[in-house]
Amino acid sequence: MTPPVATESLHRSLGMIDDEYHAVVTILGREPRPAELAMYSVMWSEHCSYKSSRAWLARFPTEAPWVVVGPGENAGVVDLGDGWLAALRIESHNHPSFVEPYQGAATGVGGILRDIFTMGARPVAVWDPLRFGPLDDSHNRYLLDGVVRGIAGYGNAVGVPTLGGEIELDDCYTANPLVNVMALGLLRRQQLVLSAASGAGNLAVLLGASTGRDGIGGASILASAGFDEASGAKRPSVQIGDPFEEKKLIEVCLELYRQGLVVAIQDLGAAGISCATAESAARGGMGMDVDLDAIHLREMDMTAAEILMSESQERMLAVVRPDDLDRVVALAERWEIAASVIGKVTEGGTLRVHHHGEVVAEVPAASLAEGAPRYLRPYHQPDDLEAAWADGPVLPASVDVPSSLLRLLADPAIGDTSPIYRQYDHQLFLGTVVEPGHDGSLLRIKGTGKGLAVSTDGDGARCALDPQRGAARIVWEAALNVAVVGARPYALVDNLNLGNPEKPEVMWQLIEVIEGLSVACEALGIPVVGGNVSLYNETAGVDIHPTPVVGMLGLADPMPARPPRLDRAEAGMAVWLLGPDDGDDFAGSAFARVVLDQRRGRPAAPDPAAGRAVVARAIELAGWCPVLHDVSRGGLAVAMAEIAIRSQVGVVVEVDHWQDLFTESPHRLVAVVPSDADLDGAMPGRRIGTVGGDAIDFGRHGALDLPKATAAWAAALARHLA
Amino acid sequence: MRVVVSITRKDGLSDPEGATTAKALRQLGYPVGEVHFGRTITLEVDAADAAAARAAATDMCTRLLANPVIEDFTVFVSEGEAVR
Amino acid sequence: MRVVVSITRKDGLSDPEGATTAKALRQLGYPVGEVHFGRTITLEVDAADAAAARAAATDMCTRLLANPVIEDFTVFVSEGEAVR
Amino acid sequence: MKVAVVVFPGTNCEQDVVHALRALGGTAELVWHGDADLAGADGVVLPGGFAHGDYLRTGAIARFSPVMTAVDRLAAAGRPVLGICNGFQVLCEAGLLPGALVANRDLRFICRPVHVRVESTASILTAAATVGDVLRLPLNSYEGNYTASAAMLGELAATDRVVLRYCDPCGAVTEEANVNGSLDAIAGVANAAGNVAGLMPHPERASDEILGSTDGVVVLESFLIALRLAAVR
Ligand SMILES: Nc1ncnc2c1ncn2[C@@H]1O[C@H](COP(=O)(O)OP(=O)(O)O)[C@@H](O)[C@H]1O
Ligand SMILES: [Mg+2]
Repeated sequence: MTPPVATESLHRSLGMIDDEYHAVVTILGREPRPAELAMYSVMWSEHCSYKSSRAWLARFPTEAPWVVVGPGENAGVVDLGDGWLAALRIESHNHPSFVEPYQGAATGVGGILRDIFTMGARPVAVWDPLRFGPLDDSHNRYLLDGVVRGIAGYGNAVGVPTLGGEIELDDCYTANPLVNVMALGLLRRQQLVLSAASGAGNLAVLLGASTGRDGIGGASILASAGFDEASGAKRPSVQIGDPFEEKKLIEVCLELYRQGLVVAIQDLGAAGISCATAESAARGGMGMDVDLDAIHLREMDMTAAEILMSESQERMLAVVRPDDLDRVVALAERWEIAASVIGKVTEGGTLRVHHHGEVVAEVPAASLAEGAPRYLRPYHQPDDLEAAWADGPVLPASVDVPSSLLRLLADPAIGDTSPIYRQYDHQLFLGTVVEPGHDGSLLRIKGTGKGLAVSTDGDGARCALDPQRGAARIVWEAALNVAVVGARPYALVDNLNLGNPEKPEVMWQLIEVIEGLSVACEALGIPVVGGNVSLYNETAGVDIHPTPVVGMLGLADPMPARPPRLDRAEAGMAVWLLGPDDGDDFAGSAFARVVLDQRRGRPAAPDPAAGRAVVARAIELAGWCPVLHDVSRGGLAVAMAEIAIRSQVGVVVEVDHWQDLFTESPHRLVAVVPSDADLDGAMPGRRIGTVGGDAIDFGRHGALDLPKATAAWAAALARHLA
Repeated sequence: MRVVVSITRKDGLSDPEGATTAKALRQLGYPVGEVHFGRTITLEVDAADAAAARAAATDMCTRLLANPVIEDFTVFVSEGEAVR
Repeated sequence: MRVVVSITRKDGLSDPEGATTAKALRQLGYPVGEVHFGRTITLEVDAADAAAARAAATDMCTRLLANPVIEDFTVFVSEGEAVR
Repeated sequence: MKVAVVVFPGTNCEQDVVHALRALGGTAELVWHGDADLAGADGVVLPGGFAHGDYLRTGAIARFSPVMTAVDRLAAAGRPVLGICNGFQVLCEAGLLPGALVANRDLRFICRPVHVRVESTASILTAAATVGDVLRLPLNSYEGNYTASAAMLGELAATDRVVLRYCDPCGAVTEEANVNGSLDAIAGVANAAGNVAGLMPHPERASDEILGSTDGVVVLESFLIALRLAAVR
């Protein structure tokens, strides 16, 4: 019996355009079978193939002597010295989280962790940069609440601490929230495992959960399509996370690596079995024979296409030598993890799939994994952009500083974020030295004198005004965030969240963002070791702001014995402001948004020389300063308020102009030091005040009572999460 | 008026709690097949009659008590029969 | 044979889910009094008849499914009536 | 003198407990839940985590693990048995400790430092502390809300078995300080003999200056002292 041939309209319902269908016909030299078409449709989706962005991603600087694995594998890996490596990765789960916030976010955590332990690393921390619409809308609150519960529910139970994140609120995220997740893992050098299948005759063993109709046409297609049509119709494809299964899977995999029992391993994410088999075979230049009947199904009547596309969570595909199979199975049994041999590595590069005794697919593995069309989509700068740049924010002649500061502190994206991070276990593994609630979080590498700092940063509002400068500035901000706990910027991962790339303006944003990130990384001398692109973040034709989000890894060597914290200011200490002169930088600032309600103008470009100098100075000061804090959202006024509130002691600070209090000029740093310390010299800086009293006191610009400031700051987000 | 709402996960979605409990029961020697978890919420509703109570509870389920994306619910009122 | 086990919190012990949900419902304007949360576990039990299934499920509840310190349970089998 | 630290599938604080006990000079080893004996250990710690995913109920499935028979035996022999967080929940489910732990009052996971007041020094949990001491310990749980019947509560009070209560930094037991809504602000209890005890906060996470507090040391030391005492008796 000849297997049925896919009808031509099937490809359209799978989200493939006619040209792509014809490309498949050319590759195969015949019409594809339904299962084959299903595989191409998911593997060639934007989400899996990066077909619109790949050409531009080549721009990123990816090399440094400490890079062990750069972009392209499941996670980037860098060398920390002392035999330790770190694996890092960032991912988005935007669309699934809009459909079902708890499960969408939970499975986002599960997915990113698999990327980490696939490399041989033990996942040690997670971060969650989040973006929603304004919280006076009840649905936005519902989404935020569900997402945070989902991250907590999964992250806590799987036993990986969540060490920080970010929250930004803007109308453009109302129907398209952004849920990004970053994870970090640690491993000994000899434990590094890659995904390239090798050795004809080796076995492909599927480990973990059973396969159901989860996310069919889910992550990959959801993430690759405009959003309005997706939400209603695709609901049955929601995936349910099982952190217990994942926890066992982590332990089994780490033990398999320790005993040297896997040749290669690949997690099953978007596009499930199709992706895992095709990618590991293609990376090893091999083929694979896969038997779908050997797969442990949750629902009996699944078609070959459904099995191949299923995105059931908590599954891994290990390639093992036949002689080791018994030990692999025994180990899996000990941890109550299902293990079944579903295939065999073959010579020749063909991926052959059997189901019910028939060959349902027979395709070149590399054509699935790497053969997707590349699109050089047209791009151009928005016509009205230069006019908008010229039309900067209009500043009033004078402002009421205390009430403006109060409004900023009461903004839910600026005030206290502990209602989020208190729901996350951030202390597991006895590693957390600086917990969330400061700038970068800091964890120690036990048994060494070193620490790792991480900060995740994004700024859609500023990137909307100038994607290139906005993107560059988040890199500099992240660098300073890790520097203030004593860490040197070391490697970056990025998540590019943008709208519909078929619009030339969005393609232009993508290119600009990549340029901005690249230039900043080059100036810092750090590599981009991985990333993720999430396109089609649009609803009813309206795109989100271009929203790159970065995860900066910093290496603290040595780790400060008492790293700076926001809550260590004491009466009598002196306050210094370090960095370039203030200048007026209000385009895209929190002051412009919250107080002036203006979103226009052009943010200043970063200054690499000044940026490097401040970062270096911060690392030095972190060795002994009680408090070091970068000046970011809300400017100097908010930075001082955060120190005063967290330390519960007033501050008295003098500046010339009210603008100096709210400008967000980059590369500036507040240091609180013993009164006799002299920070003059190494770089521009001046003493601006003293710690003491019970107000955030700006002299002739007015003062805000500390209790009043504290109450507004504490309630800012909490009142929306009650 | 007492209303009981029974909430179950939609068919086809995985049920890790059920699966884990099934495994534990089998290990204890019980011959069980599939196991599924659900929730019940018992409410005292201030309503004129059963129909009004049912309507109110249905509304509560849609808005708050159940998650329509992954759950189905059934409302029971003491006098009446189940409706979906 | 299908068995449904309904598990509820013993009277007088704290039921934070119920209390919080009651508060949330009242905030949304629903006239609700007490709200109590319970769980149902639906089991396929391999048993000769309803009585055997009920006995097995009762045993499972006593040993594993319910916590006697804080919970009561009721076993329902499809043909039979509820017993406590 | 050896401590067994039990690992159930889903346990995640086992290494932390071993690390903290060793730092205090203890000898600690991991024991798999499927093992029927405790490898000659003189005492046992059930560490935190999510044994069996905490599915069904926290601690419910774990109590049937083969290792729990050995834990029962050790407890009956008067040896120290300590449950931390999820381990406390397992001991309650196993009937080795009274009461049960249900969802936090606000139905949210709580990760924050809390203060607890030492109410009794009659058990292995706080033998080395002083009544009235206030300890600052990390709390990390969703189901940390202690509950028991009124009769049981009366018995606990009458027999000096409430070991720790949530309090404010000055030691006052207030509604606000009782962050998870526990009955009578109970954070830790013991059995009648005092050799089995459990608490919700994590003493091992407060046993190193660089992590912000060393107030947990007194709890782990009490346990280690009890271990030695039980062996000489
Ligand atoms: N969604 C979140 N999840 C966890 N922690 C968060 C979240 N949002 C903010 N935080 C934490 O709150 C602190 C302040 O965040 P943010 O203001 O974004 O810092 P910064 O301006 O230094 O980048 C950080 O420690 C951060 O990790
Ligand atoms: Mg900062």
